[in-house]
Amino acid sequence: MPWDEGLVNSLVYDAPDPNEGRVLGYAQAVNEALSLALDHDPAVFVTGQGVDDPTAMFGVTKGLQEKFNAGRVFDSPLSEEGMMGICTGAAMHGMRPVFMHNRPDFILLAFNQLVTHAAKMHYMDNGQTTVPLVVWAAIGRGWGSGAQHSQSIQGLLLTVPGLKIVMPSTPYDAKGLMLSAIADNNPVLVFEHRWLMKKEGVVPEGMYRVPFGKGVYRRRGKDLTIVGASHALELSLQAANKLAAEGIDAEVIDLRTLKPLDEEIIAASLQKTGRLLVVDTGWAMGGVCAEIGCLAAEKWFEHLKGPVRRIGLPDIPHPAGYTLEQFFYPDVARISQTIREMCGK
Amino acid sequence: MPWDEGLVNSLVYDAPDPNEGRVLGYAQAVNEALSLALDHDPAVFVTGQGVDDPTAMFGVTKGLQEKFNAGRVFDSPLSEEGMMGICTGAAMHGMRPVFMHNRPDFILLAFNQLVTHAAKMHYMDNGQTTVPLVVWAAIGRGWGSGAQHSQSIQGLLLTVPGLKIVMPSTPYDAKGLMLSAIADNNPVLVFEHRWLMKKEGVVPEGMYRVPFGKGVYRRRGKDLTIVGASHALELSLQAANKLAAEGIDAEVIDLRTLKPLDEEIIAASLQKTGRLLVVDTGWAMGGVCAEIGCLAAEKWFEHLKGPVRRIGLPDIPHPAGYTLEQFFYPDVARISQTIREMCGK
Amino acid sequence: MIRYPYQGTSFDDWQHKLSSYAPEFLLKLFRDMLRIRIIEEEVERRYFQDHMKTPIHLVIGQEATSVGACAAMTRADLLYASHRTHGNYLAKGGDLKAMLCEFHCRINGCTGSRGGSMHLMDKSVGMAGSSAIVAGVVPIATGAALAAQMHGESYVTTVFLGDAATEEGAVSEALNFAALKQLPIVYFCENNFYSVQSPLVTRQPKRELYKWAAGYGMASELVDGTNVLAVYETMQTAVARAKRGEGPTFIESPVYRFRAHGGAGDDSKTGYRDIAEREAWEKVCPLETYFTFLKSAGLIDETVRNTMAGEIMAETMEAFDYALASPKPTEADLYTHVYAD
Amino acid sequence: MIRYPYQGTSFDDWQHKLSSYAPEFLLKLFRDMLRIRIIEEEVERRYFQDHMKTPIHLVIGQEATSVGACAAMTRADLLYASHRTHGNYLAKGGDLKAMLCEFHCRINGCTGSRGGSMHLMDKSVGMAGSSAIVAGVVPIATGAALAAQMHGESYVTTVFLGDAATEEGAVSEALNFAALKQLPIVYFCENNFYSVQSPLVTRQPKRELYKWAAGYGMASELVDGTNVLAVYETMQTAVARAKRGEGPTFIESPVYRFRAHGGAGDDSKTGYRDIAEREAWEKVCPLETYFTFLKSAGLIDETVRNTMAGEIMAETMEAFDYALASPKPTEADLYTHVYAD
Ligand SMILES: Cc1ncc(C[n+]2csc(CCOP(=O)(O)OP(=O)(O)O)c2C)c(N)n1
Ligand SMILES: Cc1ncc(C[n+]2csc(CCOP(=O)(O)OP(=O)(O)O)c2C)c(N)n1
Ligand SMILES: [Mg+2]
Ligand SMILES: [Mg+2]
Repeated sequence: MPWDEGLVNSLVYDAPDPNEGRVLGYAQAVNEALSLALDHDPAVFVTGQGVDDPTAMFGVTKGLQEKFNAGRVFDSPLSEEGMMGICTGAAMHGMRPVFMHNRPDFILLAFNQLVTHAAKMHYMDNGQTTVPLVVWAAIGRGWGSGAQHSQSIQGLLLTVPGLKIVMPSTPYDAKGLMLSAIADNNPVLVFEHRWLMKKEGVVPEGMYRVPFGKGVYRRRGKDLTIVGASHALELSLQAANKLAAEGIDAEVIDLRTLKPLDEEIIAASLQKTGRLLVVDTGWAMGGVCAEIGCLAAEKWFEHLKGPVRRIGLPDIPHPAGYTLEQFFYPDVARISQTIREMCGK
Repeated sequence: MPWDEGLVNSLVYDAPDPNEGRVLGYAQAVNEALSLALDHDPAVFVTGQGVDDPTAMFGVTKGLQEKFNAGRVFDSPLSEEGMMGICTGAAMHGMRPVFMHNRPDFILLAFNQLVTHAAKMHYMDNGQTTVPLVVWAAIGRGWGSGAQHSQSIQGLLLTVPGLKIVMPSTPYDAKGLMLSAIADNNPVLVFEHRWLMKKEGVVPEGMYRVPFGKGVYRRRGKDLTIVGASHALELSLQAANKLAAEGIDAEVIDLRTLKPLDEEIIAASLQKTGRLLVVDTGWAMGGVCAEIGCLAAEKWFEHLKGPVRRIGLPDIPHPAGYTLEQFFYPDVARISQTIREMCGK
Repeated sequence: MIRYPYQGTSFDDWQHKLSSYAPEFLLKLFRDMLRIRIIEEEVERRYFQDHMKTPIHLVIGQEATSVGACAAMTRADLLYASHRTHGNYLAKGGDLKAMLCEFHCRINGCTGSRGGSMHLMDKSVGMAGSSAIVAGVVPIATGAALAAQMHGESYVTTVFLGDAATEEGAVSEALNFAALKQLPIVYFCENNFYSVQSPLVTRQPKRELYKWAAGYGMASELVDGTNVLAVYETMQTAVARAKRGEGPTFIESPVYRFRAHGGAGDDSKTGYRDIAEREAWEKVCPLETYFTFLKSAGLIDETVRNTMAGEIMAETMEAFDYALASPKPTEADLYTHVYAD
Repeated sequence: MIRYPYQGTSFDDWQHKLSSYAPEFLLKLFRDMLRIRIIEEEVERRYFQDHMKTPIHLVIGQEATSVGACAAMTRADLLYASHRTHGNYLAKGGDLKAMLCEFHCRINGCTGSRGGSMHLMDKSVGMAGSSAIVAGVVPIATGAALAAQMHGESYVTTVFLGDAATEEGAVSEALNFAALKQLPIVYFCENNFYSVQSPLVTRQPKRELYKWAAGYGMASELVDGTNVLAVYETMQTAVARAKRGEGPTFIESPVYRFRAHGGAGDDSKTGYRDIAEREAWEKVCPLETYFTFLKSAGLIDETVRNTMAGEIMAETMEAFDYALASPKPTEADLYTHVYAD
C-alpha cells in the first residue's frame, strides 16, 4: 500500500446523512471540481508531478487526462520553481493553470516565483495582467512523513500580499472552494490535508462556488469561540462536540479561507463568548494562530474575557516516527483539555 | 552613484557621543565583526555575490579578501538555492560560512535549503551534525527598490523552528550580534537595514558578543511599551523621543533578536505600562507584529489596559516610486499619531 | 589586462549580404540603435539631477541585441526583459514618454510608478514584462510560450537574460521544459561577461554557454552581439523555427556594456575590470561599426545621421518635459490592483 | 511495450579482467549485494505487518550501484543519499540494527526516529545524510566537498541522485559550482527512467543525461548500473580524479527498480510501465548476472551462495528481533536537538 494509505483508510469520521444529498469522498469532490472546471473553460489546465499517473494525486486527478487529453492534464518535470514561473506566465497570457503538489513542502522550492512574482505581477504591472493561478497541495501527517513532508506553510505565506489562501475542511467546501479558486483572477493557494482525503460528505452535483472570506459556523455555542480551518478545525469540532456532555458549549467557526479572512464572523462570535481559541495545522508560533490572536488583541479587545489561546504545533521540526508524532501533534484530548481550562472547568 | 547611495547618505541620525568611545559606522562595524571572526577561526568563510567586488556589500565586506585571501572570502555564482545548500553542507562538515545577500528577497530563492534543510538537519540527524551558518542580507527601501528588492522576510521565517533571526539597530549591536551569530551552532539569519548602513555609533574594538534573546531598553517610560527591532525601532524611538515634549512617556524596547524572543523584557514593561505597540519593517499582517501581539493576548492579557496596536506595512506589495512610497511606509509622524491615540491624547 | 577580448569579426565579409536588404530596413536598424543610444545618454546625463529616483541599468554598448532581435519579431510577438530593460522596451515599440514617466515616478508611467526602471511593461506593444530578480522572467516567458502553444496562437516569445542568469537553477528548469514541450520561445542570452562587478571567471567553469544550452536538447547558436545584422538573422532563424513548431532556440550573444552595471557613468576605474577592456570593445561599438559599414556602402552619411540625431533629441527632450510635467500618484493610487477582480 | 530497454552488454567481455581482482574482493561485492537484496526482501515481506511505519523506497534491482560505488570509497569518504537510502546506507557500512530500529521508529534508530527511512544518517561510517526532498542533498554534498577542499582534507564526497533529480535547478547550480571550484565530488546519477510513476519522456527532452552534465565542464561518464565491476571501476577513476584535485565527475548509471517507487511489491500492473519492461531488466538482475559471471569463472557456486544467504538471513532476523524489542522514544525525546548548543 503506498505510504500512508492504510493509515488514512483507518480514520473514522462522522458519517454524513445520505438523506441530505449525494455523499462523496473528499478527494472525489476535488476531482469533480477539476473536471467541471476543465469542462467549463478551455483555459483551465492541470499540471504537477504525477497528475496523470495511476495514483493520481491521492485520487484527486483520477481520470482527468483520459477525459480532457494530455494537452490539458499533464505531468510535470521535477522543477517546482521553474514550473511555478511557467504556470504564472501561462496565467498572465490567458490560461488558468492548476499546479498540483503532493506536499506543501515542495512549494518552498518555488517561493521566489510565488511570493516575488506571481503575487506581485498584477500590482507591479499596474493591473495590466492578472495571474489566475491555483496552487494545490496536501499537507502530510503521520507514517513517517517527517520534517520534510509534513509542513504546513500557510503560516509563512499569510503575510504576503497578493495571495489568497484556502483550507477546506469538508468535501462540500473542497469542491466549492476549488471552483472559486479556479474562477479567481489571483494566485490562490489551496491547502488540503492528507487526513481529510477520504472523509465523506454531502456534495451537490454540478457547479457551485463557496465564496472566499466567508467563514461558517460548524457548531453554535456561547462559552468560547474556536476558529481555524482544515484538519485542525475538524479535530476541534470533535473536541467541542464531546465537551457538550460536560456542559461546555463551544462555538466552532470554520474560516475556510485564511486570506481573505472573515473578521466579521470572529468578531460576532467573540462578542458573545469573550473567549478565543485559535487552531491551525501549522506551527503555533508566528503563523495563522498568531495573526488571529493578534487581531483579537487589536480589534476585539473589549470583548475578551480572558487570554487568547492557540493550538498549533510546537516550535520543533516534525519528527518522523509515530512514536514521537503522538507527542508532537495536538489531538482531541489535548484540545479538550485546553477548552476546559479556558472555561475554568 | 550606485542606486540609493545618495539617499542613504542624506539620512540624519542623532550623533553618538565620541567621549563614550570609538565612533564607527554601521557597515564598518559589521565589517569589523567579519574581520575579527575570520581572524579568530579558520573555519569561518564569507561568500555571496560580489563580496569581493569594489562596492563590497555596502562596504560590509571591504578589504576582507585582501586580508584573508580568495579562498576564504569569495564571490558566488547567481545560485541562491544551490549556494544555500553548499553553505549548509560546508557547515555540517566543520566550516562556519557567512552567506551574504544584497537583499532578503534573494533568500526566497533558497527557502527549500534554508527552511527544509538547514533549519532541520540537526533535529533530523538526532544531533549528529550541526549547521553553524550565518545568512546575512540588507533590507531595501526607497529609490525604486520596489516590490522585489524591499521585502522583509522575517515575518515569513519566524514560524520556522530551528532558525534564529537577528535584526540589529545600532552599530554596536550589529557587530556584537554578528559575532554571536558566527559563534552560534545553528543557522542564524541576520537582517540589516539599508537605511541604517551609515548610522554611526560607539563601537568597542576587539571581540565582544551581544547575546541572543536579550532585548534592551532604548528608552524608559511608563505610558506605553513599544517593541520592535531594526529600522522600525529606530523610527519609533525618534517618535517616542519627540512625544516626550507632549507629556507622553513611552518605553522603547529593542528586541535585537526576534527568534529567540525576549518575552521577559516585554512582560516586565507591559506590567508597568499596560499598552503595547509592536513595530516591524515587514508587513503588519501575519508576521512579527502578529506574533508579539498574540503573545500579549495569550500571556500578558492581565496587564493589558487597551488594545494592542501594530505598525508595519499595509497588505500591499512595495511600490517602486518615491511618490507612492511616501504613503506606503510608516514614518515618525504616523507612528507618533498612533502613540497619541493609544495614550488617549 | 583584457580578460574578455572581442572575438568576432564585426562586419568583415558582410558587404555581399547588403543587397538582400531594403535600404530603409537597414537605416531603420541604425536609427533604432541611435535612438536608444541618445535616450540612454540623456537619461544618464540627467540622472544626477535626482528627478529619476529609480535604479537604472543602461544598455549603452548593447543596442544591437535589442534592435536586431526586435527587428525579427512582430508586435504580436512577446518580449520579456531582465532588469536591463530600456533597450528592450524601446526596441519593442514601447512608449518613450511612458518610460520616462515611470523613471520619474509619475502616475502615467507605463506601470504607474509601481514598477520603476526594472519592471517596464506595456502589453499593447508586446513588452510582456521584466523582473528585478535575475532570471525571474525566464520561467514566466516560458509559460507565455506554453500559453501560445496551448491556445494554438502563433506569437513567439523572446526572453532576454544575462550571462549570470544562466547560473540560476530556474533557467535550467525552464530550458528543460521548453525543450520537452518544443515551445515557441527564444532565449536570448546577452553575455557581457559580468554580473554587476563579478567576472564570469568567478562564477562559471570554463565552457561555452551556448554549448551548455545545447545539452538541453535544443537549437543553440552563438552570434556576435555587436553586429545588428548578425543578431537579426540569427533571431529570424530562431523565430521561424519557433513559428514552425520546431521548438526553442538558445542564443548566446557576446556584448559589452560601456557603463557601470547600474547608475550613470562607467565604474571600471574601481578596478573590477580593466578600462582597456572597455576601450577595446568601444572600438567595435555596435552603433559606430554599423554606421561605418552602411557608410562605406553609401547608404548613410554624417548629414543623415545628424538629422536623425536631431529628431531623436527633440523627441527625447519633449518626452522629458512631458515626464517632468506629469502628475504624481496620490495616496489612493497606492491601493488599487493589489488583487484583481 | 518496453519503453526503456536494457542497452548494456552485461558481463560480456569481462572475463579477461577477472585476474586483476583478488577473489575475496570479488566475492565481497557479491555478498554485499546479496545482503542488501535479502534485507530489502525481508523489509518488504514484513511491511504489511505495520510495525515499520515509514515510507520505504526499495533498491531491489539497484544493488550494484551502491555496492560498486562504495567499494571504491573508504570509510572516511562521504556518501549522501536521496530518498532511496537503504542500499547506500548498508553498502557504506551502516549499522543494520540502527537502520531497522529507525524503520520501527525506535529511539536507537540511527536518527532516533526523527528521520525515518528517507533520512538515514550515520556519521561514524561516513553516511553523511539524505533528504526526502528530491535533489535536496545535492548542493549539501557539494558543500561537504567544499569543506574538504578548504580544510585540505582528502576525503571524497559521493552523492547519489535519481534521473528526476537532474530536473531540479539546484542540481544545475551545484554542478556549476563544483566545476568552477574543481571540488572533490562524484555525482552518481541512477537513471531508472522513472520518477515515482512518471517516465522520463514526460519530464525531459531527448538527450543523454551524462552529456548534459558534461556541459558544465566536468568529467562525465556512462556506466552500466547492472554491472557491479563496471560501476566499481568507473567510480575508482572518479574518486582518484577527485583525490588528485582534478575536480568533479558526473556518472550516469542506467538501472531498473524491480519494485514500486515506494512501499512493498511492484506496481507495474497499474499500467504506468509495462511488466514486460521489468521482466526484461530482471534478466540482467545485477545480483544474478554477477553470480553467473563469478560462477562461470569458478569463483562461487550455489553452496557458497546458500551459506552466505543463511548467514545474512540470520543477521537480518536478529536485527529485526532487536528492533522490535528496542525502546520507543518518550515525550522528552521530542524536545532535544531542536537547537544545537
Ligand atoms: C536572484 C537575484 N540575485 C541577485 C540579484 C542582484 N543583481 C541584480 S542585476 C545582477 C547582475 C546580473 O548579471 P547578468 O545576468 O549577467 O546581467 P547583466 O547585468 O550583465 O546584464 C545581480 C547579481 C538579483 N537582482 N536577483
Ligand atoms: C522536491 C521534491 N519534489 C517531489 C518529491 C516527490 N518525490 C519523491 S521521490 C520522487 C521521485 C524521484 O525520482 P528520481 O529522482 O528519479 O529517483 P528514484 O525514485 O527513481 O530513485 C518524487 C517525485 C519530492 N520528494 N521532492
Ligand atoms: Mg552580465
Ligand atoms: Mg528515477
